[in-house]
Amino acid sequence: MPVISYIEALTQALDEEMSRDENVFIMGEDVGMRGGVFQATKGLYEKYGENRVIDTPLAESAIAGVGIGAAMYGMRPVAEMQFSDFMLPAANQIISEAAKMRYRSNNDWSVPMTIRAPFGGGVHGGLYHSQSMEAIFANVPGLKIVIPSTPYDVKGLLKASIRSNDPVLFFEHKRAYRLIKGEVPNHDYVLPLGKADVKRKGTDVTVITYGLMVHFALQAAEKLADEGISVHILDLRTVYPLDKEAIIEAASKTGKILLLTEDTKEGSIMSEVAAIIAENCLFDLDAPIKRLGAPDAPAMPYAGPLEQAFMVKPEQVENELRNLAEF
Amino acid sequence: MPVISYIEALTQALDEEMSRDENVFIMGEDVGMRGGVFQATKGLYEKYGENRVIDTPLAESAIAGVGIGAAMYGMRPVAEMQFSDFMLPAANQIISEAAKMRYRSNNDWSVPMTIRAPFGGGVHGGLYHSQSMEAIFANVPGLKIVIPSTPYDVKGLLKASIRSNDPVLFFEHKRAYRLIKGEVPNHDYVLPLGKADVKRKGTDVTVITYGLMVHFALQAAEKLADEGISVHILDLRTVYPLDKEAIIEAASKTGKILLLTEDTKEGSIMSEVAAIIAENCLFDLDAPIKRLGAPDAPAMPYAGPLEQAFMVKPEQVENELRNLAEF
Amino acid sequence: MIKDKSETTIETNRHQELGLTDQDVLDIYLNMLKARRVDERLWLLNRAGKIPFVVSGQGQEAAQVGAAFALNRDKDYVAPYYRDYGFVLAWGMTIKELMLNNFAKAEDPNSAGRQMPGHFSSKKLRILSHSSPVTTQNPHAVGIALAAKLKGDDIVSFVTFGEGSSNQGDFHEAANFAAVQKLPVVFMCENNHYAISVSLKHQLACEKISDRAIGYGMPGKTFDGNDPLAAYAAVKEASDRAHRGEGPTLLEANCYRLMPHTSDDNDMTYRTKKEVDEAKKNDGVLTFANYLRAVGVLTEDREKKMEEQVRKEIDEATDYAEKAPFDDADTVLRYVYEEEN
Amino acid sequence: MIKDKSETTIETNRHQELGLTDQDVLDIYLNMLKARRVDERLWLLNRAGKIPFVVSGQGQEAAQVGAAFALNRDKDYVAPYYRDYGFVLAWGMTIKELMLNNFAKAEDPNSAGRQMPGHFSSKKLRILSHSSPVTTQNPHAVGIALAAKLKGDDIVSFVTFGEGSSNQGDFHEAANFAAVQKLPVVFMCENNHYAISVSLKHQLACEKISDRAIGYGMPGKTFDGNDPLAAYAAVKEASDRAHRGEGPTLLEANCYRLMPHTSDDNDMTYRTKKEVDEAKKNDGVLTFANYLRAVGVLTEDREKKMEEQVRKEIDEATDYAEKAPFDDADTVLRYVYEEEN
Ligand SMILES: Cc1ncc(C[n+]2csc(CCOP(=O)(O)OP(=O)(O)O)c2C)c(N)n1
Ligand SMILES: Cc1ncc(C[n+]2csc(CCOP(=O)(O)OP(=O)(O)O)c2C)c(N)n1
Ligand SMILES: [Mg+2]
Ligand SMILES: [Mg+2]
Repeated sequence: MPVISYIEALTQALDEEMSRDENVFIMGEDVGMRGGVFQATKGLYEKYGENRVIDTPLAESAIAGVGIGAAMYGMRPVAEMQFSDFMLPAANQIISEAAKMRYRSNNDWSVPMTIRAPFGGGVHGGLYHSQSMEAIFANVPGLKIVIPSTPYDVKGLLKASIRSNDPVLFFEHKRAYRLIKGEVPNHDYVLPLGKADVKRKGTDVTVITYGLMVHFALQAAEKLADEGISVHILDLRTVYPLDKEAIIEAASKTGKILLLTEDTKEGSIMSEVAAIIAENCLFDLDAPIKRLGAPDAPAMPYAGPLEQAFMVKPEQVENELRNLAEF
Repeated sequence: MPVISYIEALTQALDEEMSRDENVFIMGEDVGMRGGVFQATKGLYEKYGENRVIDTPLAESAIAGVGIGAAMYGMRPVAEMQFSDFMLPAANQIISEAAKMRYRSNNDWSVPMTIRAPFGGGVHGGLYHSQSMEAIFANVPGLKIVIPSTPYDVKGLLKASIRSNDPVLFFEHKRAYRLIKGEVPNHDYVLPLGKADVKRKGTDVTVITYGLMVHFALQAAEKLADEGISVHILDLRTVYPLDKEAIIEAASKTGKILLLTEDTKEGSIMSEVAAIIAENCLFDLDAPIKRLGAPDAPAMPYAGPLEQAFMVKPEQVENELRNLAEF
Repeated sequence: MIKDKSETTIETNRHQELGLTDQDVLDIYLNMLKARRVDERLWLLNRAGKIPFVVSGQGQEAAQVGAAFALNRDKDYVAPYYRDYGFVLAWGMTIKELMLNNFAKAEDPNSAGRQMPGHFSSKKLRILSHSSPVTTQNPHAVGIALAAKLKGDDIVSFVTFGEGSSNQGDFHEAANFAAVQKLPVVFMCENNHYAISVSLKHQLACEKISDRAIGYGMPGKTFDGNDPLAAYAAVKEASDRAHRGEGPTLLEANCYRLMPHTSDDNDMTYRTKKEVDEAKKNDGVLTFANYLRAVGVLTEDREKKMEEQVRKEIDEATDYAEKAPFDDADTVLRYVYEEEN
Repeated sequence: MIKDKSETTIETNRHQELGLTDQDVLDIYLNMLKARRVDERLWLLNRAGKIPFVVSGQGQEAAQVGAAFALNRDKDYVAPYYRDYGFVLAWGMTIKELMLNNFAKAEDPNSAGRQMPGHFSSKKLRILSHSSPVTTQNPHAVGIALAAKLKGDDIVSFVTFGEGSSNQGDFHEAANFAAVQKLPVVFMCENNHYAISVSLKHQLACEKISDRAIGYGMPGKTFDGNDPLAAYAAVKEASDRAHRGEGPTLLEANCYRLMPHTSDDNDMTYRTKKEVDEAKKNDGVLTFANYLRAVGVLTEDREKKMEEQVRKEIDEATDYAEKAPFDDADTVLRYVYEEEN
């Protein structure tokens, strides 16, 4: 199987979906001739033309809102928000409109739209090019929020998102774009939305996480294996609505749980995961449910040492896991 | 002590703060001559004039953004969002700007602004006049989110919010406006932000909640007292950032916990409360942490029976508490 | 029955000039009348405690119905806002459906009682689902036009909104997007001079809403919103431009909101009865009836029949809607996401 | 040193007509030069791997510095955007401070290294804190003006933004709010013809950004953004109106972005070298030097001294900033909320 990068998997999925279904089109800032500021849509403008890869005006609420209208007409827009930080001007369109369209029209209208956005830190992006925005939208029924961790998942989940008949927020970790490589079949496949995935089996401690943090967990697990600690890793993949069964199963399995996110801790996705566990398998627990996240500061600073201080570090993951194992 | 309604306490607090500090002014849609669609600012336009009670254009992002600018100049704007549902166009100004101003300027600038908004259901308001919006903002360091349950708390907390040198989202339960009455001193007092309040002491089961649900809990507790079940009720009052100590104390006290919100359950404030308990006092628990909230549907429908089905009901609270007591 | 002093004025036949037949203008009038009488009934039902809430279109029917007649009612897509009773009636929604909507019953095609009244929606009729946060429909209408362009479908996308709402960011972003892409969109602002209690001069400082058009590079035009023929002419011209691939147009219907904002409002706290009475003199339902009488199209007999027909239809619809069942409580969790049958 | 063929053209003295002394225009030129040379240095530092990121103002200095000189630099409040190096230099920020900003060091007065470079802020200098999401500063500037009006302070609030950003809802809402309240705001759009890779015609379809003014009921004016005197005149006029209580003005500086969007961009993927070279002929730094030479204000000797002075200042500032410490890692949790000492 070819080994490609996270972002290549993305472009491949877009390309395949566009050639498969003429209703799929791309819209966003600089997605056309420039191929996106991260080059996620590279080559697609040349291949599909300016009608299907649309450089929009600099206006996120319009990008989302126009996308909604196009989706209502029967298209499958894939809208890019240049950075997830910049999707807030579109919050009203996403939360009040896209998410509620099917419900409020009693299943008459629907919004088969995917909104892609790079998120996450560790790239020297400062306050507004590093944020995790998923928690803001993770209380909005009608939305699905997908966050892949590997190139394989990127391709399968993006295709599933595009084919979904409901709106999907698809967050891509910008540091993973070129850092993370992996095997990706050339052929067409989809992965189920709403399903978490066991990325490593283990018996002593469970990590539940998503995005880049999956790789931090995998690294830590590798190291701890040498120490005789066996780590179980569940990658949520869809962070809203959550895969409750998988969470309960993974938590019950070891009874010692680390919930890991690079988002600020209070009010993060991991709060809900903790609540699910505490509600459903409390008596299977052998240790308090530990959460590891970023400090509760507004966002990741630009200066190197401050960025470092903000971002969760692989060693922290390792330490927390060791502590739990020894609990 | 005079007994007044929740909304009268609100108007009183606004009036007192405006006469106390000339930097306090009100802005919003229909807050002037109309006195607000709920009459929260009734009489203030006549008393303080159109310069201090400003009818703005219909543009929430401007209301928040202009408020931010005015606050940076040294004013203390109290901005009204007509319904909390309609604050989403202002999400970018609130989250990217107000919340991050102090941090990003290294303490040079600050935003002493209060944003008031009626929230909550049970008033036949349909999808967009019934929502709980607090969870959307409860992952944003730099913001404080205050939700009072009684007229006494309304006055003390609104005054504290207006005097706070940081931005505060102040959510008022619209059904409580006229329904809830209580004793409110005529004199000036403030209540601390960031502090939860024990609304009833008990020994068997703990309810942690806020807003209108405090009253549902109080009602249920009254009934259950007859059955010999003693209910402890913690009113969060500030739902972000949370009062961890008070939560841990209240949870540890009885070991049986009901987390109650009228918001949809997944990703609600109660997720974080559950996570705090599961992280800090797991071994004090005698039962799984139970959450009671609305179904995970986009928002409360308009038709009576559907609204009823969506809204948490006092009997449900009672039943859940009884179940926990018997656990 | 509608009567007015100025009945005897000699009128030129303006509708023939516009290519409208006598039957057309009678249909226009009938729809205006339906809208007005439905609206009046809704207030009565509300005062009688039978429906909890009314949002009213009185004073805006002329612009709404005139606009609907200028569009292709078999093909075009429309995003009417909450006062557009006249528009949706002319567009094919029935009085019965509107009553089901106002009683929030399961059979309501707009939302099966999930949304408040006046939040129109019907895929069958190509009416986009409307929500309460104002102006969100503007980008949707642009998206419809974009999709149609991509698919090569020759349609027009029509959207309405209030003048207060024209101050929302979404108005600006949608208009700009449509103009850049030269999309077949007709934006029609129903300027009724109030946004709840806030009068025009506290909403905006431009002379006309249509002055905003040039900032997007599209034509703008203000017309008499009490005159359905003016609305027809303006929307027809804009729609023709759209079909010719010349892009969007911004129209402004100059109207007046005759009733309080909604049944929850008391408009006498912010405007005078005198002002409202003054505006009533230009009420499009009255003045258009006068016109039709003056040009000999509306006879006393016809008028009487129309009124009777409308009253009967409203009576039956009310009765039906009142008795119709609500949706089951357990549907509260239906259609959050697509369901696999 | 700047030289150009057209040096010998005979010029009328335009700055005296505007009430500017020879010293004023030399100061204007000095600030333009500082901005340009700092900018050039930043690119070198970036290419040398010393700073991770550059956002550049080359091609916009003339408009920026001309504008700053037209305002009251002791009283007015300003919200410059990320390309406004020329503006903030003319406003009182030092080269040293800009270098500290670019090296993201603790002493950086803008944000102590928390924000990316070019996100200006200084309460002392009445520079509002700028963030990355574009156009959010527009309502802030309006809020400053509103507060000043409420307090009876006679100041002007000045804000800049790109032409792409003028398509954001916040532009619209802010402009409308300012106009309704007749606030002393000067909106200056720096139209550099690109929003990253997206050229004007994909951003908007109006002929001029200033065409948007009439839709708010304010005057609009487009001026040559390569000419600091044109900027001075336009901003002065707008500022005078503001002081007279006549409300806001929308200005458009017609410039060109000479460099890639940022150091992360490759502009040759979406525009040609030829186009950029063509634009360079109108570079304000060159053409204004020519003007100053032509009217006899800028002598060869003076120019040389200026260049030397600027180079020295930049060298020292770079050296200082490079060696200055970063803020402590544990400050990451400082100033989320007000701290009690
Ligand atoms: C985003 C948003 N903010 C506030 C409201 C509350 N609201 C409902 S209608 C209305 C006034 C609308 O005025 P206008 O656009 O002129 O339309 P009209 O009602 O006069 O037809 C307001 C403020 C809302 N529905 N949506
Ligand atoms: C809300 C938002 N969306 C997207 C971006 C990413 N972005 C940064 S600058 C820019 C282009 C800005 O263009 P323009 O307003 O013309 O200003 P210029 O950079 O050309 O000076 C974009 C899209 C952003 N910063 N904020
Ligand atoms: Mg109106
Ligand atoms: Mg630009």
